[in-house]
Amino acid sequence: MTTLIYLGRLADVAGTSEEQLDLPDTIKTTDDLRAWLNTRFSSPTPAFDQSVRIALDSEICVEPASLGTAIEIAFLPPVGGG
Amino acid sequence: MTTLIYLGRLADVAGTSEEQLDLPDTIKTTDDLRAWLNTRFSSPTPAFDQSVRIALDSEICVEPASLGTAIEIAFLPPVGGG
Amino acid sequence: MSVLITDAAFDPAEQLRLFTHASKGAGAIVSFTGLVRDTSSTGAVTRLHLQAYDPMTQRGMEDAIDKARGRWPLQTVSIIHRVGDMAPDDPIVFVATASAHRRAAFESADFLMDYLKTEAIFWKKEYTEDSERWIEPRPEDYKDKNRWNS
Amino acid sequence: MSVLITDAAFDPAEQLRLFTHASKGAGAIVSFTGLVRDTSSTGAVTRLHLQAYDPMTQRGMEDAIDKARGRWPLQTVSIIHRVGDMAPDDPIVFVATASAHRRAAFESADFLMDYLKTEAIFWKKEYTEDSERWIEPRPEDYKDKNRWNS
Repeated sequence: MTTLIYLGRLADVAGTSEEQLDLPDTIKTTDDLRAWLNTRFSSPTPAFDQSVRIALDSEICVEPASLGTAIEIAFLPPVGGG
Repeated sequence: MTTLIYLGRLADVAGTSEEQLDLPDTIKTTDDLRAWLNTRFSSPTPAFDQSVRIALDSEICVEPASLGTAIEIAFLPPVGGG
Repeated sequence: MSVLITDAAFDPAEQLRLFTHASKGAGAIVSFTGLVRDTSSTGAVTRLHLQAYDPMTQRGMEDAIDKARGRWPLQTVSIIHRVGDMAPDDPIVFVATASAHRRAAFESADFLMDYLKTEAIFWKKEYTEDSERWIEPRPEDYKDKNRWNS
Repeated sequence: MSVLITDAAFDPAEQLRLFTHASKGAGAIVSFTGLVRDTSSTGAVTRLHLQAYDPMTQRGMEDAIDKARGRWPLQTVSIIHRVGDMAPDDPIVFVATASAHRRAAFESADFLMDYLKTEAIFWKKEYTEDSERWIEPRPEDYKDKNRWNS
């Protein structure tokens, strides 16, 4: 089981801020995952584009990366506080 | 009668922070006044040098200036607060 | 050094009091307070929602403080950042820096705010009477941030 | 806009509370607090004496605020400056600026502090256990001030 976390505006795209699921065996890299999610949550422009960073178990990964044994995968659109 | 105000370290030089006196008739300009005070309050290096600005009735004057009818003449060594 | 991410309202004046007390002997203290704006391009703001993603958000802010301490001689640094729902004029962020040197206190507070605006891991959603939108950093924010790269 | 020269102690946190209250809608508030240092080149400081020359001191500070307002869009500005005798860690100066823009608030507070350090009409005498000396601005203070000439 993998937990996917949809942060910021991506929660609106996914319809939830978090989901737990078994990823298909064919999804092995961050590129696979982006393509799969862009199909699942289709929108006029792909939501999981390169402006969205991916964190594997709370570490931003340098892409393309293997998903390895990550149990929590988070999708971070452009950030900014203050 | 003219009031002379000695600010900052000049009060130590003059031995007072303020005095009232009739200036000699020969003292007509800021240059005259500086020379006269350097003689009155003699010290190894002249205390009323060009680092000291002169305010006539609370306005810094552009020197050399006539003392005119000023009733309060203040001597301001280099300033700085904060 | 302290970093606090909180969903409770805080009072910048009280925070400055605590910070000043903790910075005895510093000489120079700078504080920045960011407040929720009451208007946006689409009308009067009714609510601002801030989301963090811990532990990454906390860790990122701690790293930024480490960077600031590497560049400037700082005695004390504090950052408080709200998350959750806020109303116009509520404090969102408070940054305070203390140093023996006035320029170090000013520049490090400025640096930390540029970090917070462009790299800190938060997402903001602004609500007006009849709209809601996610806000991302403005081009000026990235430009401000890049001043520190040299 | 307010300028206060006072021989009474003041509390920077309380001043920030009042200032924030008076700056509703501003978005960004910067404060600077300067405190009496506890050590000097000649030993432990026991006392700092500050002298002003009114009305020139007050007028000079008001002019500096006018200049700041000419350069940056400021909603509110406040300067409080102590005169008389102070002990180490006592607040000497408090500057606060409020703006819709973070950079305006930072830069104007920085600008006003550079003015206060080099042009504001004050004289400072520092006392240690066995010495006293008048302090004048350092070369760095004039250099900081000249940043704003361009």
